[in-house]
Amino acid sequence: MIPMTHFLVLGAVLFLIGAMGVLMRRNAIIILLSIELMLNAVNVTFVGFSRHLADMTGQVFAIFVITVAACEAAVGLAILIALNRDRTMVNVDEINLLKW
Amino acid sequence: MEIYFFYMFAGGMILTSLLMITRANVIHAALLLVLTFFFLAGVFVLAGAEFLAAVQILLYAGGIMVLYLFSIMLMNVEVAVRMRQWHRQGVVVLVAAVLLGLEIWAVLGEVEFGAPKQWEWSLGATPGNVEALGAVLYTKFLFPFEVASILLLASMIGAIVLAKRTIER
Amino acid sequence: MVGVANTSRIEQQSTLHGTEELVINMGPQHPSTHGVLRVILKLDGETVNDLDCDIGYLHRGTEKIGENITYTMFIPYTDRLDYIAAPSNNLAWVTAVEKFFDWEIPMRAQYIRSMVGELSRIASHLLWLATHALDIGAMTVFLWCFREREMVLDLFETAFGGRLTVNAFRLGGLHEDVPDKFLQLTQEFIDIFPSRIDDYETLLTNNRIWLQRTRDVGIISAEDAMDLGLTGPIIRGSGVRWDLRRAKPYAAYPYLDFVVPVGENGDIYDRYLVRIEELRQSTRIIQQCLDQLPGGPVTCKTPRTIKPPEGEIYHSIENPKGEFGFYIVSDGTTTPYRVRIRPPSFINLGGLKKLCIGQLVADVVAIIGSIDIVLGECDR
Amino acid sequence: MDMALEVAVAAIKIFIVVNVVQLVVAYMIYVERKVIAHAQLRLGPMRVGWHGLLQPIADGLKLFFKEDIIPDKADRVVFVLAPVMVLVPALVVYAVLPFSATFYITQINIGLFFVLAISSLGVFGVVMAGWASNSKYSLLGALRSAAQMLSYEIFLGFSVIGPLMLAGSLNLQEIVHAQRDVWFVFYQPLAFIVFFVAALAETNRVPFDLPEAETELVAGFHTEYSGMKFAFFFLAEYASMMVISTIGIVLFFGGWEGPDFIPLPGFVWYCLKLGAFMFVFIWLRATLPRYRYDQLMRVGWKFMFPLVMLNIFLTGFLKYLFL
Repeated sequence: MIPMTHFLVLGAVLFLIGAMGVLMRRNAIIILLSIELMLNAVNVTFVGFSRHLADMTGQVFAIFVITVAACEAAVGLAILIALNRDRTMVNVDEINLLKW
Repeated sequence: MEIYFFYMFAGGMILTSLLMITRANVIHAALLLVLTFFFLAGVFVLAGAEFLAAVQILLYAGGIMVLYLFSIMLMNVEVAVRMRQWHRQGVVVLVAAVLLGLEIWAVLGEVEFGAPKQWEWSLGATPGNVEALGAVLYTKFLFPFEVASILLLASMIGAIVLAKRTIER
Repeated sequence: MVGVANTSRIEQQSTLHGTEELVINMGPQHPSTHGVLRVILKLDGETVNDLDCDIGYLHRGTEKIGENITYTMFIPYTDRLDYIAAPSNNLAWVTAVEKFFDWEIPMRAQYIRSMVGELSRIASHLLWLATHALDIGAMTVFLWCFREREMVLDLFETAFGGRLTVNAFRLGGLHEDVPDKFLQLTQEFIDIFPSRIDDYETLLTNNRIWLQRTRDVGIISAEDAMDLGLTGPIIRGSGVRWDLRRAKPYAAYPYLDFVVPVGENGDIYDRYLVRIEELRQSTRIIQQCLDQLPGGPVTCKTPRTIKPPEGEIYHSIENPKGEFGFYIVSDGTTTPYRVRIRPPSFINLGGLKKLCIGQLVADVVAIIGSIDIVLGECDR
Repeated sequence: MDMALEVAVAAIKIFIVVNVVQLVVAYMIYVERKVIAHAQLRLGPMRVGWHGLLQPIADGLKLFFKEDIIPDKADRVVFVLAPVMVLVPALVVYAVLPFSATFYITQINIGLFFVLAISSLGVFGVVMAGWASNSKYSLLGALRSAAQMLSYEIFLGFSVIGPLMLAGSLNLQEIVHAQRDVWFVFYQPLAFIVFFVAALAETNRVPFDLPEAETELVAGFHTEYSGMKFAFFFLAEYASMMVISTIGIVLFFGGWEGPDFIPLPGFVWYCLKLGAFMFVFIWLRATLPRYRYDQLMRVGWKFMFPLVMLNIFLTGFLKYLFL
């Protein structure tokens, strides 16, 4: 049996790594990937609690998180492609105008 | 036995995700993230969520990440590799991350979770993860489920509109 | 000042807008460029934005060679132009040179020329069908067509000794009469050939995927086709009833009854149907030749050295791929002063750009196939 | 001690299955060459062994000793990993496939889902190969392939839902047991059509073989591969053909069970059905031309998708009424 704390620590570490990725990288795609990682870190916690409390709700929430992640990926990538088409740039700090 | 597998998967996840956020080449980063998701699926199996593990691989690894790779290939990767990779706020972020990590560590040390509960199967004689999940998802969480599907629809339309070259009026 | 900034911004946007074009070199080593054609494609995703043909990889200076050898010696060189249908090229050359003189070519020779010309049309169209179907992915048709093409090549071998580069005709007629076995085998061949055409059609003509791949793809209108000087099955596919066998009859064609098939839309499918129908018509023509074949000599009295009078001449015939012509300038000596070849492949290839722009990569392959080019005559 | 024994038995089973699969795959290539050859009025391999029976082994040896070329501008790590990423998922799936009532490596309660999940990973290898080769043809092939496999995975996934609703289980063994009386293909003809077409597209077979269309893309994503790496792609393609055929047999044709009046062992029935499936695959290759990219997508989204949705709806409705 894996202790509950293990899941939580794993989730926290992954979340921190993801957050570091988001805050430190300039490349927009890597930022999106890091966001995916953060969402999954949350899933680890959800599933850990689901196991610990013997309740399906955690897994259901994990499924919703995956749904949200799919939406986020689709829209985020669409924005990136549109940006890349208009301006050949992938770095977030260059995308600093509200309007082109 | 289980715990060693958990350490293996957890270690793999942390290693690959650290590598992921440090790569200059986006394709490598995406592939490393796929690897992270594999390990994550392993963790899910260990936690008794095998359906979720399969969903993780099917949707995340097989779907979303391919979408990422697909989009990255449409862009010019080589240009991005030669650019400066990091923001100048890196040190601040590192310090903040370490502090936050310590805080979580401290909090977790305080909490007592107690003994884990056992599953109580309401469905039939064959306890199965899929049946239980389905039963909860389509009864108790039916409304959120429908909302999620609308969210998916909206994002699909949004993605198409955003990425379309010209919009016929 | 503001206005200037705005305009420059708009200009900038219009140049930057759109993803980068992908430039692809299709060929000279590519399975579906039918030889050593190099097509430089500029793609936007899978759509063709622009296209350039780079030819000349098979340039052998045939025209220059023609200026240095006698009229008779040039016949084997014509074999190497459209090597898929060598006898047709021979026919074009000999009829062109004969135009300088007022020789009376014996009727038997004329009929055999027509017959062999039609056989070479069948050989050419079979190879076209085989490779065209293979380009679109139907690989069985490929080998079925080669079975019959093999029979045609066997016929050439029986009559003239050569299979691919046949060197079939001579100035003034034939080298010698064809053996009876040739006539007999030809009869056997055209007895079974129509059913074989039906076989190919079973696999393709009504196949949904084939229809989707070929219908409304690579359309060219009759006007455009005429402007570009396209000839052969392409212009007939666009609905122009232009066939030199009818328009300017040569050999025995004035005495033969055949239909010139035309298409309606000018798409790949129409060109396919036209060529399939031409296979049937060729069978009909060969049957008529066999039935009407007169006896007598196969060559007329020709001088020992062939010295055409000073002057120039253009003569073209309907090759399987289109109008194949020779422009010969004679200075009264035994060698031509200038030989110029009008190869149908070269001219038809000029229409490729018009046909391909806006289509997908997969269509380019199908369109190149439907033009039916042979680089031997294109590059000369 | 028990656990060690279990692990040992499992290891032996895995060893047998993996090796047998490789051999069978090699001979499937032989059978394909023979069948197509006869459809095209030729003989196929005839030289190595009786009627060319040793040809696959000769081919394998040849590929093994071929020079292994990595293009100069290729991304070496990804380039080397790509064939592995194609082959491994194709073989991992065999872990849950039931070959007969008793012969299987393991059975898990999400069996079918596991198969779908793992086989969806094959697309990674393809995309990686296409990108890492640093060749335009390869990249085009990979992009096509990714789009095609992603889209048709959806139809494949939806088409298995009908039979699943009837069987009420994701366990492949139980799905087979549920068809003891009537094969699901009779209840689910629509689902079977969609499944079959999607299976063709998933395995890149004619008429959906455009990712590797040799006349357009000079073999697509594996243009730059040679030697054993190329063989990996080949093995993976045929291995996943076998996987998808097995899934088709399990879902629609009663798995290893045959009619009662012909007493044959389950494994023989399985092999017979697999052979029939493979023959249809090869037969189609000998007959049909290739779709175009946009047509492929149109067929998928405008024809198959509504069809499969209708099927799910009908199945649910009828099941509610009659069962």
